[in-house]
Amino acid sequence: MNFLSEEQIMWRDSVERFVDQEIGREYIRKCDVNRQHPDEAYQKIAKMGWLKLMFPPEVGGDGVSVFDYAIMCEMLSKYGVDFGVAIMLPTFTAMNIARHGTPEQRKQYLDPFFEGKIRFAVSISEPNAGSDAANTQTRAERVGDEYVVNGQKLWCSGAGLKNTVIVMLVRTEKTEDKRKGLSVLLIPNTTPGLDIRSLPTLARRSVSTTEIFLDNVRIPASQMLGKPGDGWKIIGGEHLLLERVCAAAGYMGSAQGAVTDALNYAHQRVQFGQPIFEFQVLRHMLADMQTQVDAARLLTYRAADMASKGLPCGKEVAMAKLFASETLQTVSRNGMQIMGGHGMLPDADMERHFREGMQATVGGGTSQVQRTMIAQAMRIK
Amino acid sequence: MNFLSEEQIMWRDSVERFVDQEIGREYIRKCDVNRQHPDEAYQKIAKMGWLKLMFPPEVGGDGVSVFDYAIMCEMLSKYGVDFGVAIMLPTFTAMNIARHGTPEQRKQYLDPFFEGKIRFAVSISEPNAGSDAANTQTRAERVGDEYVVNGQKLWCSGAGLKNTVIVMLVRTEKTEDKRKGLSVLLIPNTTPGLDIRSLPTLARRSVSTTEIFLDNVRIPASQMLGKPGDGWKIIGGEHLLLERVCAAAGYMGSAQGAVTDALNYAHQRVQFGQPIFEFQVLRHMLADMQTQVDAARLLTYRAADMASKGLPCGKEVAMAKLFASETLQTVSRNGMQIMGGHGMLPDADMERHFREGMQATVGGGTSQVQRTMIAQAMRIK
Amino acid sequence: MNFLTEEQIMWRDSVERFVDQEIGREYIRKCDVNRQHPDEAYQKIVKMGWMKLLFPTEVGGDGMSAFDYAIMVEMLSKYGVDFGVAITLPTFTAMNIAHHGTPEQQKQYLEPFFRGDIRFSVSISEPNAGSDAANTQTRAERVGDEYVVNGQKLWCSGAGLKNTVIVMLVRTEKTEDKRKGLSVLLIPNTTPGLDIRSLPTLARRSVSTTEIFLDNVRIPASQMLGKPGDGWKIIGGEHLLLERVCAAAGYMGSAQGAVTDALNYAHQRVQFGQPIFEFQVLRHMLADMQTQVDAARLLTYRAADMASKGLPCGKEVAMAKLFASETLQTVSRNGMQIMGGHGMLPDADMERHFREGMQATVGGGTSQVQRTMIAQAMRLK
Amino acid sequence: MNFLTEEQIMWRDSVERFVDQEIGREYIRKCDVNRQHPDEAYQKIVKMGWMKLLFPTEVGGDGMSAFDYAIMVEMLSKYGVDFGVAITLPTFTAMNIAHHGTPEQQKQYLEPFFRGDIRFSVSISEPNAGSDAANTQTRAERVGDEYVVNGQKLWCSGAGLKNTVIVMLVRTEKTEDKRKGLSVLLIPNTTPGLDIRSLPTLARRSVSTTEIFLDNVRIPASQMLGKPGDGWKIIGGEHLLLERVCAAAGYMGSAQGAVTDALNYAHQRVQFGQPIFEFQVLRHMLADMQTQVDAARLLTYRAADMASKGLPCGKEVAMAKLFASETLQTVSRNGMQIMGGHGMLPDADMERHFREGMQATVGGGTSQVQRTMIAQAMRLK
Repeated sequence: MNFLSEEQIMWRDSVERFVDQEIGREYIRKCDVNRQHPDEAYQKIAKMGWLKLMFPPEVGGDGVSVFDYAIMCEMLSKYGVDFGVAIMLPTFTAMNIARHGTPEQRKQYLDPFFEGKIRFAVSISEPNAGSDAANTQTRAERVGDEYVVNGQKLWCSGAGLKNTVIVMLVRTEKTEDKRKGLSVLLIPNTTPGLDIRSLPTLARRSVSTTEIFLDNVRIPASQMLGKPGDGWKIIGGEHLLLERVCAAAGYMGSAQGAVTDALNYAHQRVQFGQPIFEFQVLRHMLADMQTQVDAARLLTYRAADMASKGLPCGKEVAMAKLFASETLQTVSRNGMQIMGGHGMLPDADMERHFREGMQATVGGGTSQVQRTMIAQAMRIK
Repeated sequence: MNFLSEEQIMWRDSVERFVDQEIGREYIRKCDVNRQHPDEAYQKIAKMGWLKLMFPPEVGGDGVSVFDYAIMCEMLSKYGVDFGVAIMLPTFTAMNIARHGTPEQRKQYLDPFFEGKIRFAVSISEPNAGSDAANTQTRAERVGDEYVVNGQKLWCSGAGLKNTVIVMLVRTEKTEDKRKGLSVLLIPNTTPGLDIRSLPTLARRSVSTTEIFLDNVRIPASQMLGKPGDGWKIIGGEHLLLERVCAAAGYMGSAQGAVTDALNYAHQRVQFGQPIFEFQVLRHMLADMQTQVDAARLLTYRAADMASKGLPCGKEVAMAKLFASETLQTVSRNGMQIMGGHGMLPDADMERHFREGMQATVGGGTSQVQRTMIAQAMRIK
Repeated sequence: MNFLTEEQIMWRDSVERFVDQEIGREYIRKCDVNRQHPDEAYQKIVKMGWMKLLFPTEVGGDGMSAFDYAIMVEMLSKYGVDFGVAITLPTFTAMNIAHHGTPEQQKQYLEPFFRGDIRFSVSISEPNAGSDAANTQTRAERVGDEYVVNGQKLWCSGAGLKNTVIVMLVRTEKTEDKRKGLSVLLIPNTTPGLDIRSLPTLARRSVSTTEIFLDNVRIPASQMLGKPGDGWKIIGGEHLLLERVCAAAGYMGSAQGAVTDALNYAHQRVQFGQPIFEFQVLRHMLADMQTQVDAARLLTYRAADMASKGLPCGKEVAMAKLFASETLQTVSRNGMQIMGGHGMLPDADMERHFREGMQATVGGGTSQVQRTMIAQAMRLK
Repeated sequence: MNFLTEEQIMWRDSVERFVDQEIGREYIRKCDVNRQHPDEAYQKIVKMGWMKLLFPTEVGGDGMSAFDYAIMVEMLSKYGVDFGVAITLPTFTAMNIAHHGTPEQQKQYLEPFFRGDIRFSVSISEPNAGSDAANTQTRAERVGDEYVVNGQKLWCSGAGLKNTVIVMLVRTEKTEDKRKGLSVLLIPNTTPGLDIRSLPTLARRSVSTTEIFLDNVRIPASQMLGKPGDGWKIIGGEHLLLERVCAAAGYMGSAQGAVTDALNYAHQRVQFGQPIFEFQVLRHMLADMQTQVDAARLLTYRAADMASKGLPCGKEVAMAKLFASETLQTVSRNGMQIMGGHGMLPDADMERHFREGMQATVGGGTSQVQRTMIAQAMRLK
């Protein structure tokens, strides 16, 4: 009972069943421990046809709503939000191609994407452009029919995976207003001049986060998404909204997984002759955890519902992202506290939630950035 | 956009308009400052016909859902939850009469209640029976056609108001299981032998909290609600569920009022040459406050929706009560911090929210009691 | 064992004994409930000779260290920080006269102050000058041998008590840098043209907070403290440091009182057949509360020790004030939660701590102001 | 200025200098990343003679106070508490040999320990005996001149390092009161029948946590520490107190390192044209972090001082451990938030503090265990 329709509840159940029966927590854990992309699972999901769910029918998609897609993200993230991200990350970029691409670009990229043959990674951050994305300094110069790209990118998730096209924010012009003069290029990750290095990050291990060095990387001008100068609009617009709704769903789904695991542990673990669930402080801690997850779920569903209906919802989406990520961080920390030493081992799965919970409040716009956006919407005109 | 229907949004707006135009924040403040019951407002609401909204048509009510009623409670509490309580408190007891009363009792009490001519107060707690209500020791002995009641009651809100009937939990029998042997009597507050004293409480000032001493109070046996021994069932059942949903709605509506006031103040108050909203720590504090209120709203609406549909929702109601009361406490405290010295004065209305926020996590089942119930529901069978 | 010497421990004990035997919690409660200045207690303390403890021997004082004085404040605040403030507030101003006064001013004011014949009150804030004290707009114009003062002051504690001289920050000159052009005048509160009104504040009830309207108030030029333009230096200097150390001591002493009361209640209150101390969540809550108070005590003693030795300690004093005030707020809120309905009544003394705890993080420099000062000290040079 | 003497301040500085010049943060980071014991550093510290600091002069030690030793632990933990543990862990066990060992045992073990030739590891926990250590089930049966040990141990830090003797809590008798019947054996980790496996834990990577399987491990009866049945007294007594004081010191020293790093980063990192320290929310976050660390430092010094003087200090030690571990967890989490993506990489050192901060509130007695002990001391007699 969370304001879902019958169909949505069935859809939610069927995704959960799929995750439990076709993928399993051991597989997701192994990908994390080995810093290995969940490619087998990705291909299974491609076979289910879920990669094209959210795309408009005109480009071959199913036209599923953001809300329903977010429900999928919730359940895919049950055993870890990084797994959910591995599956959904390319979609947001592909959506950008569906929206802003030329007919040729769509033809070139979308069908292969739906079939699982190519993937996308989005590359925005740089050493000096984190929250301040407009400060992008990687330079793309037009030389004849090509762009020549030089610079350095950071925190690009999934850029090094096979068959991947990097969708990169670059500066094509120096402008007063730094947000102008930015453009987006589609760069296959095998293009000469690219040097992509995996980073030994605390979290986001199966997707893999990279830094990218670009040394005279040459890209045909036809591989620009949108027009020169459209970069900020493409990257900062609906794309981000969608990504944040789904991120919130992933954090929340993962938080629920953490609470469920902690609860089961509390019932099974016996100390001083009784399950530790019988200790009042742990029992109340679990009650608070589940209450917080339920609140995160409702905030996320509200945001997803509004996004699906095309209503203005920047504030509500920021609230969902803020609250769900902080919830994942809090409940996974409490989960670690409940599981004690056992939680420290990968087998218990909680330390993964704990590491990813720290990533959650930082990645995709920090909690501070979300609060800034919410406060902006609360500004009295 | 909070999963409300068009009709619910209109209903919500119309209650808010009524509060702003017909009652006003000055009136509500004055009642609190003077520890005076909002009788004029109560009668206006009786005239609107809102006292009978939630009652089944069979007894002359409108059969409005709990959800819609909770929406009314939310908006009535906009300027203070104590005002909302003053209006709605008698309703829960009247609902008990509608449910458990004899045809005579219904006839005697319901119509006059709908017309605003009589009110109800519910009396459960005793000096040694707080969270542990089953420990009730006030004794009612059957003597002929009457019950003779002796003992002491505590924390009885509204017992001293004029035209009030106290619905009291009493012990009619000593039993092994303390929850058996309890019964409910309808006791007009002018009955000889009653000594009702107002307490100088920190909050709940307009409703007024009392202690009651009973010295050979004689009540006709026909004024028992239900049968002897039904007390625990009547008081602890659906009654409490309903009361908690509405309490959650009131806390949440009041929390929203507090955030709105703090936000307006932050925009108007100038220090160091700029509105204090421009200070990032205050702006982010406000963003967190509004996010928390939105989460409380959604948890409350979910609980109200489930209660309306007759679904099992003990856990969800406890979550709503817990989260909404803690939210009111937190946002009112932050509101005080934002308003500084100005918040200390009754005119700013924030110190009222602050005092009532402390009452919120204690009254109607403490936060600890709510967590115990949630944890109980999380017990794996 | 808190790094106190034997002598300090004895001093601490003797102040506590004095408070318990000569003053008592009932008296302090009564002053708060009735918004009445604790004049009897004040005169008893005068008789003990404690008014002059902190003053240098040259002006007739005892030359006691700030550390030992803070220990006195801690214990005087045991039953409420507002009582401690009522006793110690005039001292900080008198210290300013000892530091900055002319021989005539010292003669006129100090001996009578030591004898309890006159008191002081300090007046800084204005409607548009709260945290931004440099924005003072109350104007004092030199006319012949007098200053003529016009304007409005706010939040002036104790200004309306009998035999009180207000030490007021006024603007004697309009300057580019707003902090220049401020001066300090000594204004007996019976001077014609003063209109002093008590405010119905949530806390600080026995000291009484006032607003002051000044309409052509005429003060001899000889009643200026320091030279014209010295105002910021006098008010913002050592005076504030000393006041904040003592405020921290008061908050901490009061917080200890609140924890002790909550602990005793938890042992005496029986529910479900056992003292509620046996409930693990309450027991752990009390453990956290006492730990926080102990941390506050140590931070305060450190600051007091450094201040006594004349070491630079702006950061340490801000930490003590921040942490002690937040501690009082937190432990009194938890104390209310533990005491339930009983805590709502003045007799339980906890609601007083709770109201004063809210005042604590706002008055004397808000928590935000303290954090700003600490961060300032953390700036890399 | 933290109530340290001149000598203590000099000692503190000299340890810090040693860590910075002779060990360095890169070395400590490398040990963590590679799950490698810091043996080179350990031997350097042996050469300094610091292994015997704490030991009584009668057994060849320097008779240093627990306070001064805790100061060393604070500084050794500057770049990570796990490093401090690697150095100091064997000492607590060696101290047990000094206290409870026979002259032969002291001769056999202490001199080699001071020379760095052998190390100790303490083994208490089992799969079903975590917080409930009395539930120890590993069985040692007396057979002739030997004990034959069977069972399984868990969370034994450092058991697998070379030249290590495991000091193990075993059950030599089945008794009604489970705490009786426990004894302590000294078991060289090369003894046949031992199977020691390193665990892939989230934290404590350089010390390495192990599980131990014992299959008919035969130990001469002369290798029992104390008498049969002394186990609980030896393990649960002074040993734990000392270990907790030092643990608190390590957490606190490490927390200070984390705050310092976060502060430096905030000054260097430029976004939106200014160091992020200029953003008020981050500046205030840092102010809170430093305040909390200072409070943790003072609570730790107080506990260390009392322990040094032989005063009863179970409550104060539990407070120090609780508050310091929670502080490390909180400030490292905030440090991660401040450093954003950069914090996710081992090079930034913050993710190490973050992982170890989670270990801190769990290991050496969880926060819940500490609160239970504090509350126990708050019980009214």
